[in-house]
Amino acid sequence: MQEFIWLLPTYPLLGFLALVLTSGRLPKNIVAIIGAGSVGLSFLTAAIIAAQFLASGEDYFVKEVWTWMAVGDFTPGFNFYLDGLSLVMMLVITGVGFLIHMYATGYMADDPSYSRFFSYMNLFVAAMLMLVLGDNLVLLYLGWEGVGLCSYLLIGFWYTNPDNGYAARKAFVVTRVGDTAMALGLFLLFAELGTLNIQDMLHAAELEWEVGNGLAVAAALLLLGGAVGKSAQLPLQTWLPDAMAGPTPISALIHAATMVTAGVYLIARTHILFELAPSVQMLVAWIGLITLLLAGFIALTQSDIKRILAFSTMSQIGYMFLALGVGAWSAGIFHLMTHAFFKALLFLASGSVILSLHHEQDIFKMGALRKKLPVSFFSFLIGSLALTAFPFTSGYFSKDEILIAAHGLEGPGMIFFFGGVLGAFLTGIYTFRLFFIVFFGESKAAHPPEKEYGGWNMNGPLILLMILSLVGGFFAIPLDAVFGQHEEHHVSTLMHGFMIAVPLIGIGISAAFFYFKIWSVEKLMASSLAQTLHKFWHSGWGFDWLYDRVFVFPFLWLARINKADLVDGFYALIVEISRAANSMIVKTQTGYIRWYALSIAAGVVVLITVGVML
Amino acid sequence: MESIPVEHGLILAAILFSIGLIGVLTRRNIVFVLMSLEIMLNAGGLAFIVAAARWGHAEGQIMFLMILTLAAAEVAVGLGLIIQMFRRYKTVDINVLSEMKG
Amino acid sequence: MIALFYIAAIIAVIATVAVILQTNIVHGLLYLILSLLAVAVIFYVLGAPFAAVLEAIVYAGAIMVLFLFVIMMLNLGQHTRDQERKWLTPRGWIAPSIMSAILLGQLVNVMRQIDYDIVPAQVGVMEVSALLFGPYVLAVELASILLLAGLVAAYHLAKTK
Amino acid sequence: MNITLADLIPLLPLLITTGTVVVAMTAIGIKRNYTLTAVITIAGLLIATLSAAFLMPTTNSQVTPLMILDQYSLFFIIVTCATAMFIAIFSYPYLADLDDNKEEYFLLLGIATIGAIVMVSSNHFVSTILGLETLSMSLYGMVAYPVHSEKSAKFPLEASVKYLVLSAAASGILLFGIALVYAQTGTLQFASVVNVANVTEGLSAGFTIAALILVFIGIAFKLSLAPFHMWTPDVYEGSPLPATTYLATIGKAAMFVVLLRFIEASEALTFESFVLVVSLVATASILAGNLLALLQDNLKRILAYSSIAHMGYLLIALVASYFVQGSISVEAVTFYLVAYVIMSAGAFGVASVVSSSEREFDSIDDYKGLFWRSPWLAVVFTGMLLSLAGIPLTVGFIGKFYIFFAGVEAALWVLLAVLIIGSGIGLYYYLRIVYRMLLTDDEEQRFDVAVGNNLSSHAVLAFLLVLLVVLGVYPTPVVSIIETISTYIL
Repeated sequence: MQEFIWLLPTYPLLGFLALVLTSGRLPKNIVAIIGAGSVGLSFLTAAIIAAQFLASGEDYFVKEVWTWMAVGDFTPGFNFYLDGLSLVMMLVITGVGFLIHMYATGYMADDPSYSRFFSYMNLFVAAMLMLVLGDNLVLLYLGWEGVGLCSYLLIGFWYTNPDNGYAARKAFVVTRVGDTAMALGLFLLFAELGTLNIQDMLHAAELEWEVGNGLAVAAALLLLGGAVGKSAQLPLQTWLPDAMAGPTPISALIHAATMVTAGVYLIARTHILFELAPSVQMLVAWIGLITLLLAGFIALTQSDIKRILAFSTMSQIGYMFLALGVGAWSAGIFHLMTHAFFKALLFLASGSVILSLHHEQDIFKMGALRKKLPVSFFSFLIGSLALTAFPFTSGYFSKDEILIAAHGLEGPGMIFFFGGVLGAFLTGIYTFRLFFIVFFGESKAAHPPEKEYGGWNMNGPLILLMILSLVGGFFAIPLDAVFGQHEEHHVSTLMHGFMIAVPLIGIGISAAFFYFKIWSVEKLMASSLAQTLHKFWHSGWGFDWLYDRVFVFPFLWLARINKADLVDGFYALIVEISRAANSMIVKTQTGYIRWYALSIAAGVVVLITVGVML
Repeated sequence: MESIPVEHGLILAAILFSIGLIGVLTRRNIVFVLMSLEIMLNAGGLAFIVAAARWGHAEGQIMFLMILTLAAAEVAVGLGLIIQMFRRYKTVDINVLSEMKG
Repeated sequence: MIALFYIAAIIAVIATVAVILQTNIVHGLLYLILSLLAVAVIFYVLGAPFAAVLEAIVYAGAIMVLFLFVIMMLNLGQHTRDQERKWLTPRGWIAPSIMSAILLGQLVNVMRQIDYDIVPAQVGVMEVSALLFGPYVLAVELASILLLAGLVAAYHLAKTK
Repeated sequence: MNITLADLIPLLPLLITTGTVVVAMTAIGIKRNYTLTAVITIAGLLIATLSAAFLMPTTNSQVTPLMILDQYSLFFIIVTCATAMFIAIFSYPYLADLDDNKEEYFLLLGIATIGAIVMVSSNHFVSTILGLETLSMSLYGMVAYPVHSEKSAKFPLEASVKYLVLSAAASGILLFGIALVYAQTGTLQFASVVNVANVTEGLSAGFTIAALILVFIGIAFKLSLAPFHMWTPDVYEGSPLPATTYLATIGKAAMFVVLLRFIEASEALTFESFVLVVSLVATASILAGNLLALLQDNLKRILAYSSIAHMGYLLIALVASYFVQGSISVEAVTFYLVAYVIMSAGAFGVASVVSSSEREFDSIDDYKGLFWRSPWLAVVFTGMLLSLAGIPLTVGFIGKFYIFFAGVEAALWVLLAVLIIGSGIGLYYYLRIVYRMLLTDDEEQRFDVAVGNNLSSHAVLAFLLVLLVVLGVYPTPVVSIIETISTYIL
């Protein structure tokens, strides 16, 4: 069965083709069967392959399918590579992906572009699987670009609103900055190590480069550029909140559970390289720490339910980066998995809430939904507990491992540890702020819901994800063969107690503000400092503002003045005005053909001068 | 027989070429533009004959013949376009042909 | 003979300058014919009598007559002179002249590096024809295709509908 | 080197195309019949394509000094004739309603193809000039073709005059440059200028470089490389769409083959200052082309500007050919040219299919909501645009990758940086069109998209789309052909 690993991306790809070629002519239930079924088949296959792989006891498995192109000694193939890391990714993508697809069959039921939606989703799953299963850089890059494209298409899915188109382009362009760095990094690796195969390349790197080698540092930095773009980490984080413009299942699948973790996967996959460049690895940890704190502060001030979750995603990926940065590779991937469970759960539950309230996303226009929406309520409860690392939920185990590993690190380990704990504290506050405001208090909804939206196809996945969020922490994932035996870290009981207590204090503070109303937000907001901070955090630390001014505006300005060929347009404009105003002036102006000829002559003069004089 | 430096022949061609270029760049009357283009082509032909003379070849003369052919065809098409232009705009001002831009 | 080269060269340059300076289009054409004839003389001096004859007959003769034909057809005679005067403002000459002068300067600069003399030897009709109908026979055929393209295009474009 | 009977066999595609023109002309002489003329032309071009394909594996001969018919030439003869045939198929419905003589258009198209065939198999300046001018001369006619039609919405006359005047000036520069090269080398054959520059008494490197630059400029104009590009958008916009397609595909590809042969044979890139000049032009073209296209709303102008950039990308591979051992950069140029022809023909083809000589749909707003009105055309168009943008699994990606690879091998880091910047900007305006197609169309139907009325055009689009994807997913067979033929250039 392992031989058939290529079926994994093939099923959703076929689903995509079937849906695209019929272009919306199929009835909705058939579309649902094709769309969700193809991913379901993938999951079944993945599960069987996983079972066999684990039973076989092998460290890895390679399946060669065909050679894509042969350009010189550059011969990438469609070959698949399975080890513990890709196994986890593959199961998360197909498993969580399937649940989200199933949920979407209900969520999108009233959408006229039902078939288009599932075709994009299937394409995304295929590309994502290609990314994690590819054994060479080209396949990885192909998947990487593919998921980027799908993300673009899906963020702009509701294209009738121009804002969504803007958000889609923003996501594409911002991640593109990272992608370019990554492409350069891949080229550097290929040029220096002479192979595209990821494993061969890493072994070659290990042999040829000693720790701290300049090339290793450069390659790791470039790959990190790609990773921060895809995973919405500082400084390329600005696209993720806007990406929430897409339908909620997209946010769950792409912008929470899978695609945004591709950066984490990339770093984990090439961890040998990062070990050769400790300075870059330290940078990863710092990026993670700063992002997780920044995002936490921003989440405190947001009022859009999906944006809060988006910032929390950013923050949680910050934890994963922190884990990678301190060398706790397995912990990072473990957190990736548990995060996929509870963040998918939270997003899908928020989708149910949003639909029940007729597309209302402002949490201050919700309230008192506990009774009306029991499934969503329990989903949120469990998801929020897991997110805040409440003891014995899945998030608890994974975050625990990360913080302990950070604690054990020499040098800045303590900063990482306390920063991470502070992040957990913030997580407790903003998560339960959302929870209390939405589900308790008085109803402020314009159209309070009668009952839960959706049937079994939406609630089933929620329940399954609830279970996964609770028990996910007990899954043992076979990563030791990939990352090597990791050293066990220990912290004192006091420290451990502190780690557990801090998020609980956060929850307590949140409850004091928003449930018991002992303290009042209004009073807090009365001071000008608080207002300034609120405004600043609400705008995402002003990054969008800054980027608009530093990059976007000059670029647009340049484009605008250049639109009409600068001089050409200038002349065109003058002729237009003059023709009506003063025919004499027209006759003193040079015309176009002559202007073009003049440019040719100028070109000749310049090139001859350059060529002869230099 | 005395000799002529190649340099002088080529410089003459270059002078004629430059004059033709000035004509193309300056004149608004499209007939003059076409005539200036002929001057440029003819300068090219002269350069070929000079080069052929430097090598004592006949090949340069063949190239000249081809330039002659080319000039004839170009003039024919060019004058055809001028006739159409005059019919439509009632002018030979090349500046009227500037409706497309951007 | 050498003197003839330089005399013809001077005539060619002066006549050519006169072409682009003319306001009267027919005068311009006549100067152009003069220039072409001077170039034909240069061809002859350089030992290319066949090219010289063709330059006189085809270029100065046939092609220029075509021009004259169109000028007459469009009735571009005296009355366009005022228009031409208006079009030819001194300012319009500055940029093109500077540009062409630099180009010419560069070309003369590199050409002055050549140190080679032409000893004119007659390459007459026989040699040219032998080549034309030998290795270059394809060129003759292709030239006919080129003329066909010109013919079809000119026929379609110039006709009245 | 006189022509013999045996020489006629490799010339078969050329002879067939010429014969087609003669037959079509005779048919017009007997009785004007639009359909018949079109059918004769299309059939003739098809036979020419097939004959070239038939000859390609075995032929490698120099026919008189003028033409080299090796596998490389024949490969591009196939590309040329096939593309010309596709454009003829697009032209037929496009011109059907023109209130003027329509038959001569196909004559011009056939003659232009003769010129292109001569160009791609030329290694001699005489045939280069003749081929180039035959092509240009026919294009002047094709560009201005609807000039008599009062209903013609565009400015064919303006486009044609602009093209003729500037192109003739460029030809003048090219001819002058060739004359100087000839003065240097003493042969009109493409030959190395390097040894001559070093060995021949009294001739200097400065003279050689000036001559080479003039030739390069003459060619750069036809390839619409900056700063000789300004004519391109106007001529593209003013021409009838099939003529634009011809100009953008065959016109560019044939000229680039000549440039490639010339540069390789003359070893011009051994002069550092010449490399500098070419690099400058490449940089200027990529930046100018992409920046100009950025906010443009006219589809033809966008594609015109983007073609400037694409020619700039090609120059990078050309520059690389000097620094890299082996033929990887020639392969890159060849593959990219094929890719460029496919995607340009496809993109312009979509516009041709929905347009007619009376009404052209060349504003990107005309394509608003195309995904909902005609998913088929939208898919083709999206494929072509994504390929032009270089998105993986399209032929454009492999092509750009090839160029990138050649550039990396040659360590042309500055040019590669420009390539990346250019591609990044390019993505924006290509996706802008794609996004436009995804919008809902709130206004009235802009054009009729019924497939039935010109099935053959849609078949061509389908073929191009299949090529685009197949060459993007499994390019190995074509790459191996290109590897073989590229050895003929070096």
